[in-house]
Amino acid sequence: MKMKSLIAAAALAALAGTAQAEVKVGMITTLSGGGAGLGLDVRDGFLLALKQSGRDDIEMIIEDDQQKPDVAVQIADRMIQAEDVDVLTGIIWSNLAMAVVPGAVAQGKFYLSPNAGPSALAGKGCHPNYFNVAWQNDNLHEAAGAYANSAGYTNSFILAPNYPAGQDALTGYKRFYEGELSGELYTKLGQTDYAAEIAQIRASGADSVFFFLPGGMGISFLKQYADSGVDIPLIGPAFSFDQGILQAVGDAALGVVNTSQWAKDLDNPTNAAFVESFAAEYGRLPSLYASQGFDTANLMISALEKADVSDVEGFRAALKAADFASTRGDFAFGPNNHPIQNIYVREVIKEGDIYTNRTIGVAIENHADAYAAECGM
Amino acid sequence: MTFVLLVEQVLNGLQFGVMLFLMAAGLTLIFGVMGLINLAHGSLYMVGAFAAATVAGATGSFLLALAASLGAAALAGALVELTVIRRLYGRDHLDQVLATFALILIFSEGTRWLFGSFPLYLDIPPALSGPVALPFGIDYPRYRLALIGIGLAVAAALFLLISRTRLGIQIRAGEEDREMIAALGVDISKLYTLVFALGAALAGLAGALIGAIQSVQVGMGEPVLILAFVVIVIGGIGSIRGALVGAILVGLTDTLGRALLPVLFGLVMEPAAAMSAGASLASMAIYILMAAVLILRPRGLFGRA
Amino acid sequence: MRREHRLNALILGLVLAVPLWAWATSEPFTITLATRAVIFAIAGVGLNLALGTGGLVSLGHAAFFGIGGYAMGILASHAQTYTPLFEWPFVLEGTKSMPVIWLLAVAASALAALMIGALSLRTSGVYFIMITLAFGQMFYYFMISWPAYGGEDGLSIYVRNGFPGLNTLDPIQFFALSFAILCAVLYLVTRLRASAFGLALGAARQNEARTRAVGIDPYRVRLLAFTLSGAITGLAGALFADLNRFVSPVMFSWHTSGELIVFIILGGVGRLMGPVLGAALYVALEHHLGGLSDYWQIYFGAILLGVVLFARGGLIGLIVGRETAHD
Amino acid sequence: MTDTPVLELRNICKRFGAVVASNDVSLDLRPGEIHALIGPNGAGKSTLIAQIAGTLPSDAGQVMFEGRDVTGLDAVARARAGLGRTFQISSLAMEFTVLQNAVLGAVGQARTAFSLLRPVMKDRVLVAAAEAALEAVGLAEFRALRTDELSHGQRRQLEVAVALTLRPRAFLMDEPMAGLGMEGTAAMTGFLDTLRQRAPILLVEHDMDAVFRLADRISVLVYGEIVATGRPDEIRADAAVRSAYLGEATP
Repeated sequence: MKMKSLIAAAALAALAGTAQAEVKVGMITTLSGGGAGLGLDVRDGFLLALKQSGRDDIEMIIEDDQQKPDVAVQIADRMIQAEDVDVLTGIIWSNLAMAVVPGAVAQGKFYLSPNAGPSALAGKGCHPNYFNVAWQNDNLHEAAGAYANSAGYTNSFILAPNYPAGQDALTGYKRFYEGELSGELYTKLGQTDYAAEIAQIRASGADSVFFFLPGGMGISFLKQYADSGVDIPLIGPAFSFDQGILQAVGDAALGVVNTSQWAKDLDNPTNAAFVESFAAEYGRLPSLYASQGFDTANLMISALEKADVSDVEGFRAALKAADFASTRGDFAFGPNNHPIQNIYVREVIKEGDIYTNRTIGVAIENHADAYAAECGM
Repeated sequence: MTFVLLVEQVLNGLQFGVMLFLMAAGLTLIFGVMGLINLAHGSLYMVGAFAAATVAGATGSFLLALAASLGAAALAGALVELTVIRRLYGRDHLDQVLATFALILIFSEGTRWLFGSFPLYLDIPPALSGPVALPFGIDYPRYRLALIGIGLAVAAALFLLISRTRLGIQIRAGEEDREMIAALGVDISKLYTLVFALGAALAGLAGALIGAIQSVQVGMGEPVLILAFVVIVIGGIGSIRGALVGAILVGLTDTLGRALLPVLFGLVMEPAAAMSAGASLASMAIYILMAAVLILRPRGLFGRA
Repeated sequence: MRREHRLNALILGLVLAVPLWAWATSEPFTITLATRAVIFAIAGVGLNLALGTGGLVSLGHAAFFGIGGYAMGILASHAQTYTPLFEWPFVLEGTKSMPVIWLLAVAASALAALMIGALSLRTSGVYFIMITLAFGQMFYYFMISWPAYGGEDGLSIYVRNGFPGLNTLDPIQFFALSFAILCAVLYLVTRLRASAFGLALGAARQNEARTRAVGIDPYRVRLLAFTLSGAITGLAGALFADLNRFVSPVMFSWHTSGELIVFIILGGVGRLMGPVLGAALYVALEHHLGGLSDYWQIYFGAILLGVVLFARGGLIGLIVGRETAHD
Repeated sequence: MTDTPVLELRNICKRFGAVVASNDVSLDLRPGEIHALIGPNGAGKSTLIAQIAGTLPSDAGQVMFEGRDVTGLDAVARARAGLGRTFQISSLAMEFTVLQNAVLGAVGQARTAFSLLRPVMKDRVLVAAAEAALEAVGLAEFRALRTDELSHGQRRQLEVAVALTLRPRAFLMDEPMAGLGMEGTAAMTGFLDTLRQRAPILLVEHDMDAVFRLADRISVLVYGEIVATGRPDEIRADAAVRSAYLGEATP
């Protein structure tokens, strides 16, 4: 309902304002089913930034992709063919991004990614109209590998689901990690019971465990790991320690170290204002995804300030300049339009009754991705 | 792979199987007595988990949470039986598949509407948390041992219920001959509601017990539902004994497949490829098991011809 | 019977008229939606041959839909990168030509259906439903973890494949192509149903003992029906992949199998045009309900439930009444 | 030549757990004859028919058909070999028309079940064969009716018509008169009387008037065993039969 009213407000505002220079933004994101939490956060972060900008010439069209690639493609087709949007954004999942982005940018639209960053779109498949405002998929895993080195770990056990993002995660970790591997495991996608894997970890003699298990998989793994009595330290990317799911993990996550390009307590004025206004607007703490949605909208607004969206060259250059105040502090685009940014190390803590993260250091400064060289742009 | 690790994995498989049995028992009971395929059984599992998480959050008591899961799932089951399911008896399986598929959509999105899109919190009670030392130097989570115990106790209670009580006699009569028990003066529609609620309660209990070590979220019931179907098909639909054997077989196949297949592949392939290929085959293992059982015994291990 | 004929003509006319009207009024997306409905209809007509005519409730037809899709994806991706699929025992190059892709999609899905059917048809009833589901899941997990063709990410084909003499990128031309295939498939299925094979298949569904007693082996009849059914669904999968210019393992998921069954039941089991009406309604509902609320699936579930409970024989059954015998 | 049996059972046995359904049964069916199989309820008549038709495998013994051992063949193969059966409880495709059921038999006989594209109901040869069979049993005027709209007796007639379309070399008929009524029974009796010229009939029947009018030979089955075989007058006179069977159902 909130979505409806916000869109209505945006539409009304658009009608009231000058009909000139109106920008149409199509947001394709996951709003139903088990993965809806991520899409809701991206959407809410994005809409918050629009509201704060005070601009009344941006029309939002928001659609639910049900986390199905064919539905996402269908929505993209409609937004491009029937609604004639200028900018597309919103997709959460890599496989949906792979389905939508190449076709959208080939048809001359801009795509701003608030979450997914598959390697294919960072390397050979890069495109001048495709901007990733979150991270390349490997980034947080690479940072975890770098952190493991600095923490003195020399014998890691690593595991991830058996699908491309999981394979990329382990590759990313290994790219920066310099120690030995005591074990490497692929689990089933959607698996909920990790007793067998935890038993193997216990028997492996590792000094650290790196895992990438997004969504419910991570919750299950963390709870079962904590209960197993195995006390080898865990490292993971921020996805399993996000504000939305930490409350469901509870004590099991306390003290676990994770890597993220954003944290609630990052010390910059934009972030402080964002965290406060998000909580005030929606009654919950913002997540990583909300910050990405917020940054994506602000990037777009900063470019609109400089150039009309119909001026393709100008708008593209304005986006590339990334001249906006990011919640993450310094933010710039590399040659393949993917972020160059710090990746931080966070630790899970309890603030009152709420589980959240505290920044404890920087894993890699001004980190770019490994695929930029393959991009022939 | 050491002996200790193997024993631990067998225990893990057993525990997984016993939990699957709780799901499968209700499913097979409902099929055996009413001839109904209930795809929405996974939704009742989810209802149990959500009820338990809510009550545990409000009261802090795990026992109350379990009671709530039984009650809520039984209530939801009875409600669904009275409004929808009873119109499906005697329909062909196709209608049942579709109607209960529709129920999944309604349950899932309804739960998301009530509880939001984020997973809920449900934890192991303090008394059962942490590992316990077993012989051979095995450290094994206390809660998982308790799960094995609870599951086997429920199985025993179910066998007693079916073989020793009046309700059990009616259930068995219902499996044999539907007209017959109506002729015997049993209120058949009440019996059906009762059996459905019982199956739902078992699923709800499984949801709460499993929810404590997994993620309580919308859609959590579907993977389990498919596994439960695999179980009852392997065991022979309608047979409680078959469900128990099938559940343990599936639990062991899945767990040991995940643990052993990558190692086995590692003997003949390079490690990275072995890992990936082993994991792929492991994720298909139970379906291969099911296909193999059905090809050899088209009505499952304990199915009636 | 006559009423059903008229209704069938009306349904087909509407499926043709809506995109033509959209074309005239420059609404390309409506054409895309209609194309989606037509392709789902082809898949549904394929499944209906097994499910409706033959009584074989397959919850694993997503396997054939997916195989058809991947036949397109694999061939086109190899053509895109100018690498052959394999070089031994003969060189097989990728291709961007729809007719060639269709041929291979049909052949591959027919072969898979033959093998799955040969094993699954040893069982019946609920066991058949479940073993077909199991085979579907095997393919699903295999495709997710097989890295060669993108795994869970799937495969993107940047430009739609070509058909001699047509510009397939033009929505209305691609629609016309899909519609022509739907008509061809409907014609084929009509002929099959009226043939001696169709009679034997219907007899095997209604009374297996009778079929045996006249010297017809129900197993072989069903196996052929299942194979043809899988082949048609595979062809639809190849078209679906071309519509989206994308394939992913979601095509193999059991939800896809469920949706195919939904088309059939919405329209009417065993009715020639049942899946066509069902698929058109499904796409329309999905499109319009999605705009109503975040929780639109609740309404969709309620509508489905209503059709199953109160419109036995699906919507066509509701309109024309009980299926009458026909010579 | 005429004495060579068309169908011969040699020491057929079948048990279900402790129950012996057929015990060392041997009998034969000769060209041109009607051989009736009678016995009290539960004697194992239908089990024996199922064993002959191939729907139920035998534990021991042999089934010979036209001098060939068909014991290892299933029901489909035995039907193709020329055994035409009718079922005790009508077993028809209920959603089909009467004519379609008959055409199904003709398709089985012509072995064209894998003809995929030719409209079967426009195939003159098959339809003519089917219509001739319907004509023979007196159902021609009901050809366009849905089978589930037929009366019980008409379904029995259709059973026989479908068997006719198979052009079998031996008939196995399980109670074709059941539920036919007086007139129907008379008509069916007259029809079977002429049918034996086309192929011999192994007839299971409860209607003793019909049995004793039609049968050339009668075998009496009690508790899965043949207690007597002979001409009707021999059976009428047989002491064992009287005590075991005819005491409760006097002809």
